[in-house]
Amino acid sequence: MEYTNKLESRDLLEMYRLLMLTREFEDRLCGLWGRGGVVELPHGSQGQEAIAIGACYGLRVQDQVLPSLRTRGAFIVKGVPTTLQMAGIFGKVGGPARGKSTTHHMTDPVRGVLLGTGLIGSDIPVAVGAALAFKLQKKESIVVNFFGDGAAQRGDFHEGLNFAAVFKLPVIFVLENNGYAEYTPLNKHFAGTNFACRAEGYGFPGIRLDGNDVLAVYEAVQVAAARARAGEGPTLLECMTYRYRNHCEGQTPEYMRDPAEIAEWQKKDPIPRFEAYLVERGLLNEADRSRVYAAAQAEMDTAIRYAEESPFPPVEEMSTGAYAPEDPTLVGGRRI
Amino acid sequence: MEYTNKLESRDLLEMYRLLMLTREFEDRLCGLWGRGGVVELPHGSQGQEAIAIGACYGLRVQDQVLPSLRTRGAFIVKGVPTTLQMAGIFGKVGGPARGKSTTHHMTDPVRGVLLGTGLIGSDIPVAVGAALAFKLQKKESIVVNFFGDGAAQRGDFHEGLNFAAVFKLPVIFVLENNGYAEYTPLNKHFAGTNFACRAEGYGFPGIRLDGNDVLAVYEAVQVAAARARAGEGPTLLECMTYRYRNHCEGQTPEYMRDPAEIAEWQKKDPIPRFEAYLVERGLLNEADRSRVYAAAQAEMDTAIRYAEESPFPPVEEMSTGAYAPEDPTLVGGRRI
Amino acid sequence: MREMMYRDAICEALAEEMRRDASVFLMGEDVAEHGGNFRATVGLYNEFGQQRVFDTPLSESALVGAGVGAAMMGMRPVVEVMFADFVTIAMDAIVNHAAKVAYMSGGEVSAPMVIRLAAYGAGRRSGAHHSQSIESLLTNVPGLTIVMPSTAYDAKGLLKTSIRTQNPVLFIEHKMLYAKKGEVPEGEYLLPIGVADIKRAGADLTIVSYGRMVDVSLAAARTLEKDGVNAEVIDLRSLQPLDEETILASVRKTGHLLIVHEAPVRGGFGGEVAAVVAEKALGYLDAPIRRVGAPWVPVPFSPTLEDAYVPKEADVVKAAQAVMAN
Amino acid sequence: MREMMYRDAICEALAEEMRRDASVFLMGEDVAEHGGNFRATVGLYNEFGQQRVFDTPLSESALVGAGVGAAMMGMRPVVEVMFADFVTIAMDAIVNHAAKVAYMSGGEVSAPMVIRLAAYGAGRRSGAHHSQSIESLLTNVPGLTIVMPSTAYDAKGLLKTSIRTQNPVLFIEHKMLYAKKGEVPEGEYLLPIGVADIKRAGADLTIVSYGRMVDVSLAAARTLEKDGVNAEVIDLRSLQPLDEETILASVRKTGHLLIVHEAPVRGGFGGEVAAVVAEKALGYLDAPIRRVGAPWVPVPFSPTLEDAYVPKEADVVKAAQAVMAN
Ligand SMILES: Cc1ncc(C[n+]2csc(CCOP(=O)(O)OP(=O)(O)O)c2C)c(N)n1
Ligand SMILES: Cc1ncc(C[n+]2csc(CCOP(=O)(O)OP(=O)(O)O)c2C)c(N)n1
Ligand SMILES: [Mg+2]
Ligand SMILES: [Mg+2]
Repeated sequence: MEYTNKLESRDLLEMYRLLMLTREFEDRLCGLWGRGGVVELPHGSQGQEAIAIGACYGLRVQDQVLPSLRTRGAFIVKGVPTTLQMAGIFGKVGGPARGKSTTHHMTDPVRGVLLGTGLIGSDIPVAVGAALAFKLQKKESIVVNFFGDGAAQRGDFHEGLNFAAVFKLPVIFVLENNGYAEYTPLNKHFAGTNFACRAEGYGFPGIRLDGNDVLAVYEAVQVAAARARAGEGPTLLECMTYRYRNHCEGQTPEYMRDPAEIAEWQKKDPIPRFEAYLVERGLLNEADRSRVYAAAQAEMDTAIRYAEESPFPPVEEMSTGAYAPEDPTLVGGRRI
Repeated sequence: MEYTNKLESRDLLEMYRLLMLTREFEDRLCGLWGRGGVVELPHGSQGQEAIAIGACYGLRVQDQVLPSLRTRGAFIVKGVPTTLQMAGIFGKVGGPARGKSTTHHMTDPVRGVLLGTGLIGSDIPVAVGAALAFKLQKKESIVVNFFGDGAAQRGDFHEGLNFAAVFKLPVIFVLENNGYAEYTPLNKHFAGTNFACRAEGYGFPGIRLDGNDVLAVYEAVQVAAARARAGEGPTLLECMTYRYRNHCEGQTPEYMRDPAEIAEWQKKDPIPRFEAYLVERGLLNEADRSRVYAAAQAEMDTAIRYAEESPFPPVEEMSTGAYAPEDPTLVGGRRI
Repeated sequence: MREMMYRDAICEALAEEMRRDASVFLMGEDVAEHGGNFRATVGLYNEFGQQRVFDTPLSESALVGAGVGAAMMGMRPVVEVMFADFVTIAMDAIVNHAAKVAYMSGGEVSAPMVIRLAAYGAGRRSGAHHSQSIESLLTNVPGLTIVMPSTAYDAKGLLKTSIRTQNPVLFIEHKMLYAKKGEVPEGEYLLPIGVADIKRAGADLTIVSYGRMVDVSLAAARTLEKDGVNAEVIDLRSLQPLDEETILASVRKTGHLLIVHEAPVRGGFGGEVAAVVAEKALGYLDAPIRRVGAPWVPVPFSPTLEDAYVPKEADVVKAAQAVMAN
Repeated sequence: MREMMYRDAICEALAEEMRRDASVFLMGEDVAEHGGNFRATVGLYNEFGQQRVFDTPLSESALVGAGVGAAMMGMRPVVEVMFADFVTIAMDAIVNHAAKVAYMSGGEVSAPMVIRLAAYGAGRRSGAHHSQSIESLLTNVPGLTIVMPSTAYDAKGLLKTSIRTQNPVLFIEHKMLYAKKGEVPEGEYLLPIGVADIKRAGADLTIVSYGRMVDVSLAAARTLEKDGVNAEVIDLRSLQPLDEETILASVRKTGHLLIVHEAPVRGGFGGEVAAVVAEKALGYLDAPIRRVGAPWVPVPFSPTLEDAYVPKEADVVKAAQAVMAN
């Protein structure tokens, strides 16, 4: 608990606020789905928020995160405005890349969010390459890459982790093990007992931990970050968690899953759990809770209003921008 | 030593013959390189022969092998005629696919050699798929797939092994760890301590063993084969070995390697080692040795003569055969 | 005649072939209990059980590679690669293994398998990675067969044939067609691969298209009729083999050619069609050949942008008018 | 003028750019101490050290993917993918990541990197997996730039430019050209990408080619001269961007077009060139457009077969005569 002990009350309360805001974001979004406005198919992360918040809280601005489909909280901790996120989800010009891209894989170079990909797992080598840049540039920055148990079966997981190991790159692999890849349960796509042990096959530490414990995630990432910044290489953190919603909106939450399983995991919900801890430490009371919740609601009201009011992008913008501008003495010919 | 103990003297002597023949094949081939005739670039397996012989001896005809660039012995044990192999290497019509393909990745469906690929590592999923067929067909046959330490860094290694694990497929992965991928030494492409431990990350056994001990390889493969035939799934065998020649012909053997390293491994040469064992068991004397060697030489003389005499394939055959013949009522149009 | 959706026609083809031939099996991500991301395999798991319909790990390279291995050993795998964009992950297994088995083995082995790309194309606000028309990544690879059906009827007949051929087939479905209904007769039928279908006969202008753009071309043809232009719409149905004769016969008749596909124009398969005509029917052309396709950008996400990106009836009409103006 | 080999020109370009810009680095399999499978990076490791020239694991997908990540973070990676055939393993990183960075980020980020495919093409008895001409797997992907130099001079000038552009470049080298010598001036020079080069001026016939087939086309042009046919040979040098103007201007002058590439004809980039001309200069054509390319089979291994597979001077001459016969 070396790092966790250094967290001050205001850090803990801020983490709490971020958890609440992320949950509220996801709940509102899923609630809006199907009722017009929301264009990007929601992949709700409810139940998994502690991973994103714990991992990203304590990162530096220059550190880069590369979120999975299920790491809403990473955008939030990194400070990507909820207005921008929601406008993107609505397909509006106020969203990332003025509507050209989904928010799922958006980038925010200044705040430290790397451009992802809809091809699950393919972002792992890209995250590794960003870490390679940091190493070559002799920077102290690190990269935190989030992905699921499904992604861990992709070849790019293997190549990426091995590559990072060989060059001792400053990257942390956060595996969000929620027990499913879409509708396929873990035991149908994995015959091992855990993913953490795979790290040994590359020569760096792999740790399985409780992904619903925000402080456990924070601590593990801080340890890994120190290691990474010291040039000692990557770490794999397998965070055990569960998503309450279905893979994406459009089915009932318990579609193809046992409702009892969902209920069981709801008892381990990261938010009440952290709340109880804060209450026990005397840092939070019911009034605080209501205030934080109200603020999250208000922020989401604003975000949704912003998204609704933002116009759709002008059609003319569609056909431009496949290339960064070039010096015309270097590149001529016809780009079509 | 459950399986090894069942080997009769004639098995042991046959294994010895196969080792000698494989070595002779490779030596003659490398010797011919650059002197005309040999068209296919040799990737000599001298030093590694015990893996192929140990692994393939004891397989059934229906069992399929998928050799690496470095598993000459697999073709030999499987009974692919040395004449055919050598003619192929000479680019002659007497070679596999009448000269259309290299022997490196040739197939022999009847003898049980699967069609490979020049893309290192990409054959792993293909071997797994053949094992899947056996499972679906409820056959007792197995697949033995050979590849190097370099190949083990490919995404296909990961996807293939995981796939095999999930479906408990009858396949044995034989990793020929010779410490190099082309000119890159292991420590530059791998930061772990061994590859065998990777199997745990898929949920099946992984064993590191002495790849220069033909009986150790035989035993390990037989154990794995029994497991595979019993429907218990795959095994990863990391066989430690070394190649004396360079990655391929064209450089001096010690190119980019320490000659002392080569000399060190030559002391562990699998052939004298097995010879000593046979002598100690009273199964082999100097005269036998000479006889076996002479037979290998004679066989290679024949193979080379056959290769020399075989004509080049007729040019007309070049442009046909991209497709297996189709029922013309099913497929029309123009194939160009 | 019986009407059914494109997705159900696909499902019926799979079911019929699986009943007929015990070596046919289906694997892919969430194709079993879930019935496929685009719901084109619903019910197959229940009928055939998990030995013949099963989910795989999220490993497209191994999925296709394993299909090749199984096919070489006598099975007839149908492999579903969820979004066509994901084929980039399995390119090596397709291009370097499946496509080369017959030739490299001198005809001793082949890889009779169907790789269903389910699905290609834009229109669902899925962003740049789930909306591409990727066919021309595969059209220069000898050994492959490439089928792209535009109707339920074609999908069923062509998929059944694809399963029965001796070589690897890329069967590329459009995501916006799954819910489209069309007539499908009750009994069994097969459609030959490599035979284009004249979806609308006409005398003035040849429109060559395939996949989703066939409907867009047909709509344009109806509009053009009002302008007095009688367009013939040819649905290629397969890009490999290509039915050159049907294209050439039409162009010889009409003297005007317009090619329509959803993929970007540059480097798209339309170039191949144009080249065939410019070689073999040049003298019959009364006007320059034009092509309609997407602009030279990735598929955008926002509805306004995506809608502008996909070629529309008006684009086809406009291009047709330009061809006819000559 | 100084003569040097194509491979040395590539090496010199790399060295100069690395001296100029500290963010340029080179990675790939055996590119460091070994100097690259085709010996095009010899000496760079010694000059720049292992921070800037290093070997990677046998992981083409991670290699290119890591290049994309590094490029997005301000580096200028030059990534060597050993044989062009291996690009199939890195397709996803190229098509779905590198190519889409600029558009998906709304211009906030780009991926300035060079992916050297070293090398493509047949001629070395390397078999079906080490001999392919794979360019048309990539020519329908917006966001990419594709350069294919045919001479040492072009290779140097174009590679230097490729390293300086703001977008991902596929730089595709032919294995049979590495040892080819050509004039390369001493001082620094850059060549613009997207500008075709008229390697031989002529009035009767336009031959459009690129990569290794440029020399074959030039040889054919010399032979044709004896028959009284004065052929112009255009080396595209880059397929994306495509220099339409140079092609069109030539065809307007000659009225005859022949396209020559090593890839198989069907679905090859020749179709694109034909389509551009059939749209924009149809009226100038005095004869059907013809294409020369490989037959519709994988690259065979045996020398007799491989030699028959690769388009030769005689094939080009014959096709040219057919064009001129009209
Ligand atoms: C390469 C690729 N294959 C398949 C998909 C379709 N798909 C999207 S999410 C998903 C499951 C991902 O599972 P996991 O990595 O565990 O993440 P989770 O959704 O559980 O957070 C799949 C199969 C995809 N987007 N990309
Ligand atoms: C996908 C791919 N990448 C690179 C190569 C070039 N190559 C051929 S052999 C080889 C090294 C293979 O190393 P390893 O797997 O250890 O086998 P070994 O040669 O040591 O037996 C490489 C990089 C290739 N053929 N395929
Ligand atoms: Mg999951
Ligand atoms: Mg090795």
